[in-house]
Amino acid sequence: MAGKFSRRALLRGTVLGSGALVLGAPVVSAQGQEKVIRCGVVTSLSGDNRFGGNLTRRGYDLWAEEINKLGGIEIAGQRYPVKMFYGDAQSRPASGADAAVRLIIQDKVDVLFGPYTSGVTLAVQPISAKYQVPMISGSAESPNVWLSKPAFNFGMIPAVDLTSDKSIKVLAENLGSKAKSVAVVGVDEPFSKETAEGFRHGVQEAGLELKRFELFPANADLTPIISKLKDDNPDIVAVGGHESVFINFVNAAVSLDYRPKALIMHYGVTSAAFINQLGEKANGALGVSVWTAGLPYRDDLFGTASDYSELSFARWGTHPDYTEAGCSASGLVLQDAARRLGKAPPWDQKTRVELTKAIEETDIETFYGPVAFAKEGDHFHNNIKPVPVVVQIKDGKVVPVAPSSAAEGELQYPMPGAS
Amino acid sequence: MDLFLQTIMNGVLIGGILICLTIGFQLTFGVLHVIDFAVGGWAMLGGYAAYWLVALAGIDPFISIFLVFVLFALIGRAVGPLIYHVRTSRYARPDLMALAFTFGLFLLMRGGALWLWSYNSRNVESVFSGEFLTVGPVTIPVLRLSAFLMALLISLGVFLLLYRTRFGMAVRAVAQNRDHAGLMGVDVKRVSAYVYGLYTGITASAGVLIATIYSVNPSVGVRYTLFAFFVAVLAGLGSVGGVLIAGLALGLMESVVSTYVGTRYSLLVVFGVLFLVLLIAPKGVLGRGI
Amino acid sequence: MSSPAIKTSSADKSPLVLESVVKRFGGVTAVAGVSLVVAPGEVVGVIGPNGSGKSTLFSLAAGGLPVDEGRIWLDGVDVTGQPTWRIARSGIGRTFQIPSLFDNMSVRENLLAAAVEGDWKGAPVRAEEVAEMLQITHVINNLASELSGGQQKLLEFGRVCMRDPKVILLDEVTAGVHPNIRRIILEVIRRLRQTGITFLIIEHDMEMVREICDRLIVMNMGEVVAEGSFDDIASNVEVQQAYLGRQS
Amino acid sequence: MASNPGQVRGNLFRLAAIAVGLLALGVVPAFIDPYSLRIVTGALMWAGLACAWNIVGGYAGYISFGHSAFFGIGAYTTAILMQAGIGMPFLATLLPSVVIAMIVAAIIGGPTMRLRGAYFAIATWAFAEMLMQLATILDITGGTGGLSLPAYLNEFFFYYTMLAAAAASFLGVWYLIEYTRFGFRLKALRDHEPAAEAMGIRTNLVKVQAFALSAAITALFGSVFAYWTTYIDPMSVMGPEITDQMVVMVLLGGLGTIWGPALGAVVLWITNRYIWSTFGDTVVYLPVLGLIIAMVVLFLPNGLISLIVGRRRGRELISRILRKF
Repeated sequence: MAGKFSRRALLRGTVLGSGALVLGAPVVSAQGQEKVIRCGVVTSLSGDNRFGGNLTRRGYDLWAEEINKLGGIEIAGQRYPVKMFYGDAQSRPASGADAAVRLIIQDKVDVLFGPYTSGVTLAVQPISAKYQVPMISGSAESPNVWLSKPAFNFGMIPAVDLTSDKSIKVLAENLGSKAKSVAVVGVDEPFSKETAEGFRHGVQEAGLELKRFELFPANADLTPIISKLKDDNPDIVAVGGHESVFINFVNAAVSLDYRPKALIMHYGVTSAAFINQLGEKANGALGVSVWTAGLPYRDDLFGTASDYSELSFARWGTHPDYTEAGCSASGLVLQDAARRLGKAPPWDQKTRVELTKAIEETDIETFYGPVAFAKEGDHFHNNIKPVPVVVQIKDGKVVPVAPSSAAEGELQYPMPGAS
Repeated sequence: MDLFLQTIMNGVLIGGILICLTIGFQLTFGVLHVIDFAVGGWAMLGGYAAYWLVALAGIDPFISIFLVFVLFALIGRAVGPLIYHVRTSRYARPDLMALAFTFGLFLLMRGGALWLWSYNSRNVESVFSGEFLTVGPVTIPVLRLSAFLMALLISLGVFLLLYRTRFGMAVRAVAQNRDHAGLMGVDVKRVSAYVYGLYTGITASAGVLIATIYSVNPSVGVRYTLFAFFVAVLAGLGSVGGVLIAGLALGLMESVVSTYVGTRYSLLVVFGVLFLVLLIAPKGVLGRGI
Repeated sequence: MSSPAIKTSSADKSPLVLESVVKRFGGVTAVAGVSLVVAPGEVVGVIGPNGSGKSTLFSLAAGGLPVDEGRIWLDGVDVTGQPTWRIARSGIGRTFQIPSLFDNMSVRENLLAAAVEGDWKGAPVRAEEVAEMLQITHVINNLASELSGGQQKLLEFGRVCMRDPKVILLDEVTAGVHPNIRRIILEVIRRLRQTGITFLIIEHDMEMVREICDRLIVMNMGEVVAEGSFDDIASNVEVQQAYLGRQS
Repeated sequence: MASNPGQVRGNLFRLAAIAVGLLALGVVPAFIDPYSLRIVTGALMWAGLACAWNIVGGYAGYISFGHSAFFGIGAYTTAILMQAGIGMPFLATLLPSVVIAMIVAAIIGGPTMRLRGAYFAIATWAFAEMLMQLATILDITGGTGGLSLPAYLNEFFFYYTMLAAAAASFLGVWYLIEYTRFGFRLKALRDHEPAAEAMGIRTNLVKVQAFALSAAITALFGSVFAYWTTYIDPMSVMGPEITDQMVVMVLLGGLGTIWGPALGAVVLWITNRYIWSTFGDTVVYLPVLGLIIAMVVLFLPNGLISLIVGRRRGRELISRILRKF
C-alpha cells in the first residue's frame, strides 16, 4: 500500500515537474528577454497623506508615459521601455516597508521611486539599502531623512529646513524696514514642524523680532491661535503645514476679522485646492516653492518648465506643483544615470550598486532646475541646488515675487484687506 | 484683557459646536443604552450632504440643514431597529456587541466616504462664511454663533419633546425601564427606532454646521466621536441637560489651555481630564439620566 | 483588616452573629435593625412575604452589600465592612435567588472554580464527591447553561459545598424544583448539619420548613416580627397578618 | 488538573498537535519568498496581539480601546533604549519594555477596572489618546518626528522572533486560562462577578492581573514591531487603528475562545494584505471591513470559530476525541 502510494506520488511528481518545466521555460526566458526597466513606486495612495501621495504618483507616471512615447530610456544605443509598479504605503511606515519588499521581491524592480512622506521614507530606505536597490525620492523633505546618510536613497527636493529658512531671508531683504516682527506657527507633525523651525531659524538669521513660535496639533480648532496672533500683531505671519491646514487657517482668520500684513506659508499655497476653495480669500498669500512654471529651466524630454506645466495640466487637469515636478525630474535622473552606466536591463545586484554610484555623480540641467546630490554633510544625497522662490497669489494665479532673479511680479505688501 | 474676553468667547462658541454634536448621542444612550461609535460618522455624512447640496443644487447650508435633518432622520429610523435588535439580543454581552456593531457601522461610513469621495477636504460655503460681528473688543464669527444658537434651539426642542408631548413621555418611560414601559403598552422597539432617527437627524444637521465652520473630509469623524464621548461622559452618560454645561466646560478648557498654556498641550489636557473624570466620578460630574 | 477581632460577650464563637444590621436603598429601609445569633449545626428558616428584606439580609451577611449600620461576626471575628471575597473566605457560602452559575463553564469547572481559593490540589476529587452527593455526575461535562432549573439549583448548592463553609445561606433553593431534587437537597442539608455546618434558609415551601428547620425567623418590612419553632409561628397571629396584610 | 485518564491522553494529544503545528510553522521560511514571509510575520504579530487583547476583552469581559497605548510603550521603550546614546542590544530591551507596560497597566488598571462596560471602554480610549499626545510632546520620543532604530533587516530573525513571541503568548495564555487557578478566577468573574466574589475570589485583583498580563504581551509585540519596521512615530505605534484592528480580529474570530483570535487575526490580516497588494490604491478594504463587522455581530456573534466548532457540537466532538484515546 505504502509502496504503491509513493510510486504513484513519484509518477505524479515527475509529470507535474516536467510540465512545469515545459510551461515555465518560456516564461523564464521571456522574462529574460523582456528588456524593460522595472520601476517601483512606494507612496501613500491611501491614508492621511493620500493627497500628496497621489501627486507624487502623477509626477512619476507623467515621466514614465513621456519616456515610453520615445520607446523608453536609451542605453548604449538601444531603447528600453519603463514599466511602473505601485505599492501603497497607506500613509504608514510599516505598510511602506511591506510595499517596498513586495516590489523588490515579487515585482523584481530595478529601481525605486520614493514615498511622499518622510516617515515612510525613513522606514523604506533601510530596505532599499538591504537589497541594494537605488531609490530616488521626488518628495520627502524632512532633514531627518538625510541625517541618517542613506547609501541608496537620493532626494530631489532640498530639505525643508533649507527652503523655509532661505525664504524668510529673501522676504526680509525684499521688504527691508517695512517688516520688523514675525510670528511663526506650525502643525505639530514632522514636515510642518520642520518648516516652522526653518522659518524660525530664518527669522533669527535675518535679525527680525520673533514674536511667537508655537506648534499646534493637527485638527486643532484654530480660533485660539488666531486670537493670539491678532493680539501679537506681527508684521509677518509664517505658517508651517499642508494645504488643508492653510485653507482652514485663512477661513478661521477671516471669520475672526484678522488679515495679517503678510502671510507666508509653505507647501500647499501653490496647490490648486488652495486657490479653488478659498477664491478671493487666497489672494495675497505668500508661499515657498522650489519650482514654478515660470523658471527659465529646460531639458530634452519635457522642454521648458512652462512646457512641463502645460503637459501636466493636459494630462491631469490641474497645474503641477513642485512635488509633481520633483517626481517627474526623478525619472530624468534615472535616465541620465542609466545612460552613463551603459548596461542593459535587467540589472543584477552588482549593476544596481554601479547605478547607485552613477546617480551619485549626477550633474544635470532639467526643467525642474539643476540637479546634483550632496556627497557629505547633514544633507547627504539631497539635491540642494534648487533655490526657493517666494510666490504670491494674485487674482487666483501663482506669481513668483522674490528673489528678483525669478520674480515675475511685485510683492504686494501689506496684502489686500490687511487689518 | 481683550485677549481674555476673546478667549472666553472662542471657548463658548466651541462649546456650542460640541453641544450640537452630543445632544442626540445622549438621547440614544438614555433610551437604547448604546454607545454609538458612529456619532462622528453621522456628522461627517451630514457635512458631505451639505457639500453636495451646495455643489449640485446650489442650496445654501442654512436651508439644506432642514433637508439633511429629514433625510438622516429617515435613514436613522431604518437603521435603528437593527441596533435595537443587537442591544436586546440574547448574545453573551449585548452591550459590547452593540458597541462593536456601531463600530462596524462607523468604519463602513468612513471607508465608504473615502472610497466614494476620496481624500481631499471640502469646503462648504454659505452666505455667512467669513462674516463676523464685533462686540466691543470681541469678534464673533457668524457661523459659530449660529451653531451656538442651534445648540440652544435643539436643547430646547428636545426638552419640550421629552416633557411636553406624549411621545416624550413614552421615551422617558423606555429610558427609565424598558420592561415596565413595554408592560404599560409602549411599543418599545418603535420608540427606540424613532429616537435613533431623531438622533441621526440632529447629529447630521450639526455636521452641516460643523462642515461650514471647518471643512469636511472622511477622517473628521474620529475626532468628533471622541469629543462627543468626552462631553457625554462629563455630563453623565444619558443626561441631556448636563450636555449644555459639559459642552461649554470643554470648549472653555480647550480655548483657555490653547491660549494661555500652549495649543500643543490642549489635547493632552483634554484627554487627561476625561480620564481623571472617569476615574473619580464615573457617573459624570453633573448629571442624571433623562 | 488590621483591627483586632472584637468578640461579643453573649455569643462567643457563634458561627454567625448579626447585631442590629440596617440597610437602606435611597429612602426605603430594606433591613431595619435585625439581630440574629445562630448555633453550630443549627438550621434556621427565614420566612416572610416578598420584599420583606430576606434576600437583602442574606446579601448583608455574605458581604454582597455593605451594611449601613450594625455589626456582623463570623466565628467570633468582626467582618463588618470587609470586602465580599474576604467575608467569603472566612467561612460563609451562599446561593442566589436566581441561580448565578458560570454559564460558559461545564458543571465540573463550576465546581472547580468554587475551590479556586481553597484546597486546589484536592479539588478534582472533591468535585467528583460533591457531584455524586448531589447526583449530578451524569451531567458533569455539560455546560452549566444547558442544565434544567433543578439541576442548576443543585449545582449552585454544590458549588457552596465545595468550599466547606461553616455557614451556608440558601436562598429559595427548592423553589420550583422537582420533588426528587428537593429530596436530594434535604438529605444533603441533613448530612452536612451533622458535621456542624449551620444553615440559614429562605423558603416559601412550608412543608420543607417544617421538615428541616430548628427555628424560624419571620420578617416583614425589614424587621423580624416573630421568632420560634414552626408550631409557634404557625399559630402566631402577627405572622398571619403580615402575610394577609401584604395580600390585601 | 489532569484528573482522569481521558484527560491525560487528551493533553498528550494536544501537546502532540502543538508540536506538529510549531514544527510546521518552523519550516515555513524555507518555502516562501521574503515578501510572503513578511506577511506571515505580520500575521503572527497580529495573532499575538489579538490573543493579548482577548485576555481582557474575551476572558475578563472588559472591552479595552486603549491597548495601542501598551503597544506604543513597548515600541518606544525598545526604540529609546536602542538609540545611540544608550545602545542596548535588542533582546535586552524586551524585559524593560514588558515590565514598564505591566507597571503602567497595574497603576491605571486598579481604578479603571472598577468602571463597567462603556465607561471602561471610553476611559481606556482617553488614556491611550493621552499617552499618544504625550509622545508627540516629549523630547525623548522624538515628538512627531519619531525615532529611527538601528536597521537589522534579517527576515528570518523577525519571523522566528515573532513566532516565538506568538507561540509563547498563545500557549502561555492557554495554559493559564485552562489549567490554573488564575484562569478559573478570570472566567468566574466574567460569567458572574457577584457569584465569583461570593466564592472568595478577589475580583479586583484578578482583573488588574489580567490587564497587566494583557498589557505585557501587547508591549512585547510593540518592541519587536519597532525593531522590525526600523522607524516609529506616535501615530504608527499608538494610533487608534492598532486597537481597532485588535478588537475586530478578536470579534471576528470568536470572543473569549482560545484559538478564535488567532483565526480572526490571520484571516483578516491576510485578506487585508491581499486586497492591498491586488487592488493597490483602493480603500475599499475599509468599508468591506466595516460591513464584515456589522454582519458578524448580526449573524455570527460567536465569531468564525463557531463555524468550525459550534459550541455544543465542538464540545461533543472534543469529548468524543478524548474518549477515543
